[in-house]
Amino acid sequence: MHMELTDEHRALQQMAKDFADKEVRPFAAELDKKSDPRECFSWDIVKKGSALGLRTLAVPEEYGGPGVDLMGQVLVMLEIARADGGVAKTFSQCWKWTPMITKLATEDQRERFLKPFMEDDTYLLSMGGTEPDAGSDNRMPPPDYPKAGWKTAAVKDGSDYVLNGLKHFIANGGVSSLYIVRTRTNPDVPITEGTTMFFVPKDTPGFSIGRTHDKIGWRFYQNAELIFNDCRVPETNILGELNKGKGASSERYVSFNDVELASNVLGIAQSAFEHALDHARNRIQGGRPIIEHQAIAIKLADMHMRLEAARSYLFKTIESGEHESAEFESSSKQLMKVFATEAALKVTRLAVEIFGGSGVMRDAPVEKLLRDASIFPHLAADSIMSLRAAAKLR
Amino acid sequence: MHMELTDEHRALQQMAKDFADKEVRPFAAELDKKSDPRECFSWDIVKKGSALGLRTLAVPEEYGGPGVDLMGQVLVMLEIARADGGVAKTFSQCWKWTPMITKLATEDQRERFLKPFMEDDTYLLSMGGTEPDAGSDNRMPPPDYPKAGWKTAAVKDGSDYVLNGLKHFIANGGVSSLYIVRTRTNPDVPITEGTTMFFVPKDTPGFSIGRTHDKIGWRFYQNAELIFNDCRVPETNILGELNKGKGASSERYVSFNDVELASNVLGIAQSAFEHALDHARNRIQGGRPIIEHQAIAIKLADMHMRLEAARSYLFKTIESGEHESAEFESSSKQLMKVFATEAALKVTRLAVEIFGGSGVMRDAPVEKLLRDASIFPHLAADSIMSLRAAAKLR
Amino acid sequence: MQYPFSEEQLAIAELTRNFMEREVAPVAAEIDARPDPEECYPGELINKASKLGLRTLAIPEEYGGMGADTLTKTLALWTGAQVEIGTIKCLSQCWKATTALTKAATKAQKDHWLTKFAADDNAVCSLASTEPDHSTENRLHGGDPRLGMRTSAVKDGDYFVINGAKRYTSLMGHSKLILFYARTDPDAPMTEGVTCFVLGGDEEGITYGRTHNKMGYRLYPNRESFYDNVRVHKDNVLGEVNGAAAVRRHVFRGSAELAACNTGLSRALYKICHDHAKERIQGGVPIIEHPTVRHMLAEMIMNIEVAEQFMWRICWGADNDDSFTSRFTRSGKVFSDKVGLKTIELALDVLGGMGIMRDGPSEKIVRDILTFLHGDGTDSATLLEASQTLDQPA
Amino acid sequence: MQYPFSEEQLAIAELTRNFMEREVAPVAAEIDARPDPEECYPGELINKASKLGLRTLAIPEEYGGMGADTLTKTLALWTGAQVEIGTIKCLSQCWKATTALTKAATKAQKDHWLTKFAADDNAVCSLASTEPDHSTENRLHGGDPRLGMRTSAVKDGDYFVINGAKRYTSLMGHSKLILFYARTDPDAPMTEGVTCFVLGGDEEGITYGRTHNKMGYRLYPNRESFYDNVRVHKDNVLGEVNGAAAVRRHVFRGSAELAACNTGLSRALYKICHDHAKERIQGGVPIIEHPTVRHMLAEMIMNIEVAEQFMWRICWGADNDDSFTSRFTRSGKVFSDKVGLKTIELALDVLGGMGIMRDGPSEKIVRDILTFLHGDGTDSATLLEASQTLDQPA
Repeated sequence: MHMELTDEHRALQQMAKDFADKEVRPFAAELDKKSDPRECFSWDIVKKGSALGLRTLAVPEEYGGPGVDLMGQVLVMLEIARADGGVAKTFSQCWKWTPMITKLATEDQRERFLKPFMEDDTYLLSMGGTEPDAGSDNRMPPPDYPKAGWKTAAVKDGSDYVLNGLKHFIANGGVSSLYIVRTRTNPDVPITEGTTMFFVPKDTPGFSIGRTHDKIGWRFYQNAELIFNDCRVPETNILGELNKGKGASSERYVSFNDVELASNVLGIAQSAFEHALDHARNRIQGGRPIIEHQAIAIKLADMHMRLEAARSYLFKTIESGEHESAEFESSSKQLMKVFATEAALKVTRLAVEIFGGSGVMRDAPVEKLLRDASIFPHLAADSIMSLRAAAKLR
Repeated sequence: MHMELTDEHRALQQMAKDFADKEVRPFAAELDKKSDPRECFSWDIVKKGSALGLRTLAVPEEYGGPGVDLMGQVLVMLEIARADGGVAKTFSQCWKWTPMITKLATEDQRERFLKPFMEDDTYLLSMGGTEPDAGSDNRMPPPDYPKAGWKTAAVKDGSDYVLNGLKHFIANGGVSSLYIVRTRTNPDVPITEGTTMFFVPKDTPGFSIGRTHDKIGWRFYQNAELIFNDCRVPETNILGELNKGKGASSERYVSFNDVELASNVLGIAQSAFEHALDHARNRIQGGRPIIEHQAIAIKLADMHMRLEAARSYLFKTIESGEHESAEFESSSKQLMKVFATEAALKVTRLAVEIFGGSGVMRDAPVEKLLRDASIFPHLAADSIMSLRAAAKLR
Repeated sequence: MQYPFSEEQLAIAELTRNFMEREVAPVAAEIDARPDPEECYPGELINKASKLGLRTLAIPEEYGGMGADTLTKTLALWTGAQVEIGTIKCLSQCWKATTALTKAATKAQKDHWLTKFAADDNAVCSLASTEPDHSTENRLHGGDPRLGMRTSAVKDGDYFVINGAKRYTSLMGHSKLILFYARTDPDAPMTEGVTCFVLGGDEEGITYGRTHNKMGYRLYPNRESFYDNVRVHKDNVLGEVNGAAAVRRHVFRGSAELAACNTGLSRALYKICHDHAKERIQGGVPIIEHPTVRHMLAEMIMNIEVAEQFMWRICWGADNDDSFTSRFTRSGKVFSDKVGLKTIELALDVLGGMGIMRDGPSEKIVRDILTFLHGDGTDSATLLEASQTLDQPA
Repeated sequence: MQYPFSEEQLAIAELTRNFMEREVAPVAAEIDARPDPEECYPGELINKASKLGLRTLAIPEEYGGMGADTLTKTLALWTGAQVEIGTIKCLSQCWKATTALTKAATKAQKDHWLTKFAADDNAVCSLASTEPDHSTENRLHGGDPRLGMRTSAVKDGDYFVINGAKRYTSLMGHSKLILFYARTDPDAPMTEGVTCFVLGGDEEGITYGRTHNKMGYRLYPNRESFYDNVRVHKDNVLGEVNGAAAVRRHVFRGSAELAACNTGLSRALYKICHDHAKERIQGGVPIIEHPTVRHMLAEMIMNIEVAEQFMWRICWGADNDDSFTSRFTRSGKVFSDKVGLKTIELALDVLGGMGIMRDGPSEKIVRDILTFLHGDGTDSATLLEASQTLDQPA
């Protein structure tokens, strides 16, 4: 598909492609196979990516970063995810929360957290929302049930706050240096009115990492439990305003989320398509390459079609981002992610089918891609997203 | 979805919308209900559209037309098809074959055919390819079977050619003033090497119209049989070169075909979505509008998502048209039409489902839209298109 | 062998097939094409069928019928649906209503209604439930007394006085045995406040409105009806006052009616495709030799045969298993709807242009399948009903 | 009641369930997680199952087995698949091979092989057909002698000498009864040039290669094997020389094996979802109270129960109907694959994040379902095979 890219975009894309080909692809399958989910991660890849600026891609120029725009970020994600979706997400998770530091944080906080983020090649960012009993409730808080949503409590004690509670499924958990944590500072009102965000550096006393979740796919990307046991942080670590940690101010970063996830899963699906095409050109059955068998050819065309449709939807969504009313834009972005996931699952499944018996073998490339794609339907919960989008149609 | 439209595009879109709302929508249901397929057509609508320039939209400025570009044509089609897909196709069929007269025809032919086309509000264009025994063979001529494809013969006799044969399913058949007819001038070679195109005006002796096909939907749009019984046309009516009537020179208009069909079916589907949304907002069951029931809300979100994806794919295809290599472009456009059809069928079916029992009643708007959309899978044969697209992946 | 049917069952199927092929098939297309939906009612055909015993198939032998069980009725319906759906559905509606009456009525009621019905070769049945503002919520009212039908029956001595309106009622106006649902307690939920009456259709105060103009199933018309102080004697209460729910269970327990309609129609459409694929030559060979076409045919028949076997299983459960779960009945309906839709999608691809022509055999079947997707409730509503039985074992 | 099983069949199902739940369930996750696929073979469990008679379920009673028919074997497999697929599939592979042997072997062969097999609690079976360059084309060779397997068996006196290689062979290396296919006439099509031999696995010249590292079904490993002048006595030819096709029909006629695997796995996944939906609180109520969730559960169980009933129907046909069409067997496989995929899609939505965690119960089932989509041939190839029987009545 054609896009009018700037020279800067093209250079960025090429850089990401080189990094993916040389530093990620050769190690991705091996890391994915480790039994212990913590061993699926590689500091070496993070450091090499950091050195190229991938970790700090979203930091604006005024703060010493490259200030890459959303389109540039998407191009980078697509390329890295073609080699490994988990690696791409580890970096893009940092881009997602960068605005929290550069835009929402105080000058003092920027001094304390932006500086090491810029300087330390291993400084990753996390946001902690989800808890064992608070999943979709965080996204669609039921209006008539104020207890719904996260329960991790932050109670004032002098000029400090004391945090207690448990988060789980937290992205970059266990490898981040800085955690932004959503807490309840008023448990008796809906989370939209009683949530406060805190910066919690990884070495804060009373804060520890629980188990690292052992996922079916996307294994490079770390998800872990965060345990707060009388964890004490100074009042000056409040991010934004007290009791306003779940409001419009943070919600606007959510639209990044949809574009980010769609790019990632489409990178994975693109890789599956390329592997399947390559296999179909080279595998001989019935005396000719299987791409010449109609049943296989139709599958490849179907994969190509779905990828093109999903990529078109993704790019149109990005292009239109600045022009539409906020409400419509947001509904459309959520549905775009739902669509990209549906397309990618179809494409990766067809890739496995085209490989036949060898498709499910761990030495074939496509079974990992299918597992990686299988993560996405639950990310930002597709049916919940559809319901939210529909609510906007009213 | 956002598009950067020029002011000209916006004006054109508004004009088409006004025409559709005032001159098409009020009559569409009534015309659709006529038992005799010939009575589903309305010269009044054609004349009113012609007066606004809709019939001659694709004629370049140098020949006295408005020279509307492909994007403009798509915008007009989407609007008219929202009111009636058959009306939109009656006009766009003329745009499709306009380049045959303005680009491929000789100066003498332009004089004879372009002039009345510009001046006569009822002058419609047709192309005759399909025959009872030659359907997909015309699109994918089997290399090892030279007899495949159309058989209507044109035999030289002095400075004339004498045509004999039968075409069917021919668009604008029975209402066109000018027919471009694909004939065999050499029956012993594949059609790619033995086809010649002729201009056949409607009143040519030996040329007559057979039955008009009675279709499940898209009923305004006329399809008919063309009968050639010693039909004599002068050699000067040959369009392009002898025996080169099925070659690259004509194939490049096929890519218009895919964009045209996709626009039409998406206009129909958009209308179904709007009707369903309206119904869901107003129909009360269980004490509240049914849009507040999750099962309905998810359907509407799904419809919205598929429409957005398909429209994105359509517009991206148009935008990228000039930039990609011809081969890739063409495969992508064919698949885009396949995708739009799939999306539209899903959307119109869901609309009928949202209407419940009333959805299949002829006084509800959506059953017609479902019938109209049901025409599309066979237009340019989806599975054939997928096979052709796949052949390009090799 | 399709299924282990008894000799008697096969004989009834044969009788049905002969009647449908000899009497119905030659006239069905002409009747279906009549513009006025009221003129599409096949009264003469019903009369002929009645003389063969088909109208009274489900009436016990002591009242002059054949006493057919669920499997027999379903087999006859499925057999007839392969020829023409509207006529056979008129008959099947008689089987459904008389079965419910037989199970729920007193001896005196049976003596009166079944005897009278059996004697009149023109009599058919209706089930009057749906009202203009109350359709899905008659099923999914969640115990809320404010929701569901509003047509009232108020006690007045030995009589009930009925006021209100019904719509979309099949065969209304032709029916001489109507199972009529009305509210006898406006303050109770539908499960406790609705009573089932038997009406003859000719009671004073009933007026019939317009016949609904449906896309398909045109030989099985539906009509509006209005009730202005209609007096019904208490002897005509079927079951208990406020006990309609128990009667409704007799109507729907173990019904495979819509599954039989859908699989019969789908099989007929498949057969057209299979025959076409063997006869249609493209590329020098019958298109059944093309793997893509063969693949589509195999997928069609796979879905149809799976749905058929599930349908026979439902019948077996209804006839033999007291613990039979209604989830199977509902699943059979929804699943066969999906099979019908998939069959259409594949058939329109296999058949090409002729699939949607009104002079071919397939177009009516396409409309028929699409028309009854909402029958007995939309798929969403039916699945939600089915979900109430998730704890029941299979 | 699920189906009219006999008391004896239900007793065998109960025995299977007890064994699977008591012996297999507690250790399955640990075995599945072993990185080396060869270490995943559940040898000890097979030994225990053998002592209960499960390994020899299909062997005739006179040889020490239970002589189970198709319905019994399928019921046992389906029951076990709901607990752990790999272990039960090891057993099922024994049932499949010993059934074929029983039908195709001479008295002397049965005396030798069945007696020996029954006596050894560690013995399992393999069917060796697929080769590195010949998989799908072993099925779809179209009578072309150049296509299909190349491992050769050349007559040398009373012996055949085998040379070649097999791959993806289930249980290879553990098997002591191998139905081995080799070419005995390289110039004939596979239907006329392949012979089936019985091997013990310990013949001189056989070497075993690597064990394939599969995504799922890890307790049912596959392995490469190589044949270097392996001498097999002619007494070990099963059926006729060049008559392997007849033996293969015994293996596949009326098998519902993969349908049982898929429906068993799908039912297990559904059960996890159903339990989860009743326990998981969001919005103050169990999520099963949310219509969207309930709808998804109803759709899951609908698909599963339809597939199960079709599976029992296949078994009934195989056991009771001599004219039973192999189309049903193939449809049962493909259809249950589609049900498995749909179950995964819905389950990952219902379960949210925990659905893909390796410490939860669902992740292994997801991998297992995905792994065997290609089993006994890809869906495309299987449908193309099924299409060869379109003219057979059901």
